[in-house]
Amino acid sequence: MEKLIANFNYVIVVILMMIGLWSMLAQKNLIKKCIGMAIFQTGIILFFISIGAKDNALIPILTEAANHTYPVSDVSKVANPLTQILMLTAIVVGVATLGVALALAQKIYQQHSSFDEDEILENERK
Amino acid sequence: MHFLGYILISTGLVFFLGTTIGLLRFPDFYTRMHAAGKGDTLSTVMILIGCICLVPMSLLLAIKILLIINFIFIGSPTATHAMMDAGNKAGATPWRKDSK
Amino acid sequence: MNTFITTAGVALIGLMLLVLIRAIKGPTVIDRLVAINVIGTKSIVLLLFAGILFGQLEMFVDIALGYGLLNYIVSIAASRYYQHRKSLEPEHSPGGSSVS
Amino acid sequence: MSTLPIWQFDVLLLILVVLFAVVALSIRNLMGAAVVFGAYSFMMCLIWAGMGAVDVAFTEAAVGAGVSTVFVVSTLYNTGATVQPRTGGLAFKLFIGVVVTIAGAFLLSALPDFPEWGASDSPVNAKVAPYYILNTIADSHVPNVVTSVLADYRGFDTLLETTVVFIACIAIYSILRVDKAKLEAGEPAAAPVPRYDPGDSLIVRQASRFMVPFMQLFALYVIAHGHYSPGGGFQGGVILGASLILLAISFDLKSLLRQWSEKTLMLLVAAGVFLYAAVGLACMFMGGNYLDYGFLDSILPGEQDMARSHGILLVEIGVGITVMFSMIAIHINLASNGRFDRGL
Amino acid sequence: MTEQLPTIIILGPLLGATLAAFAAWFRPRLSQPLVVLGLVISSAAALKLVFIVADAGAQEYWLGGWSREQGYGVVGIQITVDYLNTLLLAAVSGIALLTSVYTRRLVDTELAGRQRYFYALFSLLVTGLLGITITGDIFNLYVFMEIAALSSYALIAYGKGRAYMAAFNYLIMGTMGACLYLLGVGFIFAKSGTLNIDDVSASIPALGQSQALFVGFVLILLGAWAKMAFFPFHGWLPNAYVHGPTASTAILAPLATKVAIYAMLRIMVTVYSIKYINSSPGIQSLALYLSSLAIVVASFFSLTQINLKKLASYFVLSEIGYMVGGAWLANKPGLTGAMVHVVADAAMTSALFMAIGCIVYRLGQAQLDDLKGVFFKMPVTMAAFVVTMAALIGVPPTCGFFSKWYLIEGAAKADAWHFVAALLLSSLVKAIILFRIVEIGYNRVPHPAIKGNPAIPRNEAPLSMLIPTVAMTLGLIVLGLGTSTLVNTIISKALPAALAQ
Repeated sequence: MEKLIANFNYVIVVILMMIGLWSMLAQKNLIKKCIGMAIFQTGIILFFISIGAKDNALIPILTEAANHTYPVSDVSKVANPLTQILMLTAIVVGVATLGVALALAQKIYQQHSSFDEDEILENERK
Repeated sequence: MHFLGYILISTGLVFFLGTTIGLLRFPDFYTRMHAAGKGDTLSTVMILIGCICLVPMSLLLAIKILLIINFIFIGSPTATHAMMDAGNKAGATPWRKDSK
Repeated sequence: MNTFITTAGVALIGLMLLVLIRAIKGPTVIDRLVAINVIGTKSIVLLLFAGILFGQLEMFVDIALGYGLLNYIVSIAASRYYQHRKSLEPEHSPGGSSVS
Repeated sequence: MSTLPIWQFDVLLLILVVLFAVVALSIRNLMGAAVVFGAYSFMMCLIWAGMGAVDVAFTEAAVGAGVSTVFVVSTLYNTGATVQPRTGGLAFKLFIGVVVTIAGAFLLSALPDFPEWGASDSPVNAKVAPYYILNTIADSHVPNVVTSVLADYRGFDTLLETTVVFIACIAIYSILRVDKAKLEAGEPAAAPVPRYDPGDSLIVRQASRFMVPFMQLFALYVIAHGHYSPGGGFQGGVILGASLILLAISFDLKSLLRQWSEKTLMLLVAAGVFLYAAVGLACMFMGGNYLDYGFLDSILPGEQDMARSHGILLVEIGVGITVMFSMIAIHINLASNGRFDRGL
Repeated sequence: MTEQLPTIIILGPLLGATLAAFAAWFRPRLSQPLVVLGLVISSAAALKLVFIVADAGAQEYWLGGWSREQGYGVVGIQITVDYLNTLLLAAVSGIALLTSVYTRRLVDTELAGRQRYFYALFSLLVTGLLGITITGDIFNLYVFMEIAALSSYALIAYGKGRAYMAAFNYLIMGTMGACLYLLGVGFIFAKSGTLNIDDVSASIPALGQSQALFVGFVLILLGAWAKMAFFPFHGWLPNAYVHGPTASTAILAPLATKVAIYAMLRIMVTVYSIKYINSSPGIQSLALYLSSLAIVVASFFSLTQINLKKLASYFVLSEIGYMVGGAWLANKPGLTGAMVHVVADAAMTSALFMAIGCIVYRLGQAQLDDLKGVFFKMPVTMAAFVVTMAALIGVPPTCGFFSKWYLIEGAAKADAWHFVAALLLSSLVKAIILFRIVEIGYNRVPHPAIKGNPAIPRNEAPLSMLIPTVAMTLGLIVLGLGTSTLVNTIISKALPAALAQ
């Protein structure tokens, strides 16, 4: 139980992942699927940022104003930059995917006048 | 100076409390908009000025925060106007005393 | 000072939770939009609080500035939708009024 | 328990975020879902900032919350779909729910195995990452560690990330763009686009006209100052793009397209990627490995470390160009359903 | 210059794509030659590297010059060409080169007026696939995966009509796969603290029995399975390949799934290890049963199809079962078979889809009933088609036979008799289908050589399509004859030493 509280972020990650995955698979509405996809992605981003977080650390910009000296004397006082880079990439990839998904959704709506997956599949079977 | 900061931030929070109550309790869209538009802008600006007073900072930083305040002062009422207009055009019905 | 800022921040988040109730309840989208706009503006304040707590306010001001600008764009875009589309279906009960 | 001062916010914000996610998915009106989803991203941005990930917060605010919400709204605008009808299939939803719960339980089973949240001696924080913090100044003279890792140590990732944006742009273009012949032959739009009423937005126009120059100035500052403060090519590029998107929204698409023709936009999107790749090639011709900016010291001012710093600036500009024009082109495509005439 | 070769493999198609995107606005006809040029450079580099690797072992390349630092591990991004991926690199770039030549006529007719960015997207897809194969960094692999995925969504969506929905489903499944993969990478990263494949694999044994690593492994596996359309996640593939334009499927079908399988192999063999797989027998037998099931189900469905393209996409599904099963046998012949089959199947599928493309180009559609007399109309194409089918069935001098032999040997060794049965069943089904097509295409019409019967005019596909098809088909036989050389000089060295008995 203590572990659960200390790793609260991971629990939230799992919850967000479940929400996202569920709506990607179970929701019938294409826009909702897209939103679920984005939630899934942010869940993963939360995971990465959480594993790179440090107690009492300052942001990874080494300015003199924050009493950083060159070279940095105590690495544990600066937040982890590596996970942040990875997630910058993931965010941008996420928005690119979202854009393409929305473009496809527009085209589908143009054909079927609906965002509902069942209705679209029924239309296509005809 | 610090004292002023504390007072401004606290007042801002009180105004935000008013906004929240207004948003929750007012009966229709237009009145809620009224609460949100005014209270929100004022409380944000007050808290930001409070931050300037509270934290020792360089001039450039103060100017940046003033820039934010400037944007909020222009942007927030414009957004409020746009939303109000949108609500009006989209046909949100105003509350009357005799409607339930 | 940090204690005060932390308290103020927690209070702010608490009030945001209350505003979220309006976003959940609706009843129309435009009501949600108002609530979300308020939450967005308050997030700027929270960002500055985070900056004060980290002791590196100058780094967070930039984000807050960008944040405010994009919040404005989102509000304008969403209200443009209704200005042009001119339809505002209340979602739960088709015949229901927009009064909560 | 942690002593991180921001800890108190973190739990509250995380709960708020989950609430937003649930609300965004349960609102039946799609516009409402889109708007709440935007707020969800803004909350996420606060969480990143709280954990000290300022650059991620900035990107999330600009890309995740700002631009992608506008994309969703313009898709809805073009289709006119608002209310999602209630559909059945409860059994299927329950089945997926069970599957997802099992997956979640499986993920949680790994929880005791993780290093504690915020521990500075966990493998992630102790193995490779300290190198960047200790050596960024000596290697490339960039105080913002994120920028130096982004554009230098892991510059290849960033090149590919820019390529992803480029691909998204041309993919959306080729999916949506209706060619002129078909437009004249009268291919129907996804939904009848309402007539634009120019008289209805004087206030919005004036306010936007006032704000756009500031936005652009700020964005250029973000790109140029990315070495010393949060920001860089992505964030600056998105804000530059967003400023023009704001123009397009508050005026109309035509006035934007008069300044930036379709051809110019699409060429510039490719130009940014090309600039990035070409900087890498230049390093190769100078005798180094691909993207080894240190070898540019004979053509850029300064010693190796300064050459790296300038190389980073060059590639950030490339990233900025691609991202800015991709965002505009994607918005125009999505907002006008590929017709490039009028839209949100 | 040879030390720069690994990066040139990637840069060829990447720069080709950007140049093609420029050319699309000035000289649209120039897009394709630019892409071909990029691919020529890339495949020349890949071919040269095959020889270098066979002689001198793995070639490492450090992007940005950031290599291993004392006490920290690898700080930059590494790309590696070693025994495991060098053949696939050559195969991917070579097939992409032939396909880029092959698709020109198809694009002009099928996508008339919309082809502006086709070749740019084509080239970017190849960039992504080559990148997945060459990279030595698990996060970089994710980015390449998304590059390949995004461009393939667009390529499928060129098909219009039902292709949009197929592409959307593909996008949802693909993103889910990529996200699961990324989450798995996160789990590994949290425990090992590094992203470099060599460093990760060096640190895994020290971590011992770790639940997080196991969950990460399963997540990566699920992600790769979703990407490669393995059995429970296969729903998107047939629709996408049938409704997508022929020009796009000609490049997607042979390469996209194979590269995902390579990614799985890389994670299994290099990052984790065969020992790790052997120590988790539950998941191993599950994977084996699933692959047998995949083969059986796909074979069954392919029997009921009347559309040639759909038939071929079910073949792709069953071949995926071969490779996943072979990899999960986790013994020497099984893994050898899987590795050979990845290359062989890329070539076979490519030849198959090229032949189908030729038929579609001339006949306009690909229903089985429309194939009447096709053997007389397009004898060369159909000869290529029959050879390809023979390879898929596993008839001796072609490459399909040898890889299948290794797979069966491995399965027998691991006592996975259900897998042997599934393999034989699938060969049988393919033989049945081949005879059916021959029956329709050859026997249903009166033989034109006999006097009195109406003559059927020869109507071959244009040479720009026929030559790549024939070249690829001959390649199948050459590959088959060279299998033992390849296995001895390259593939057997890719296997961990622990396996060599």
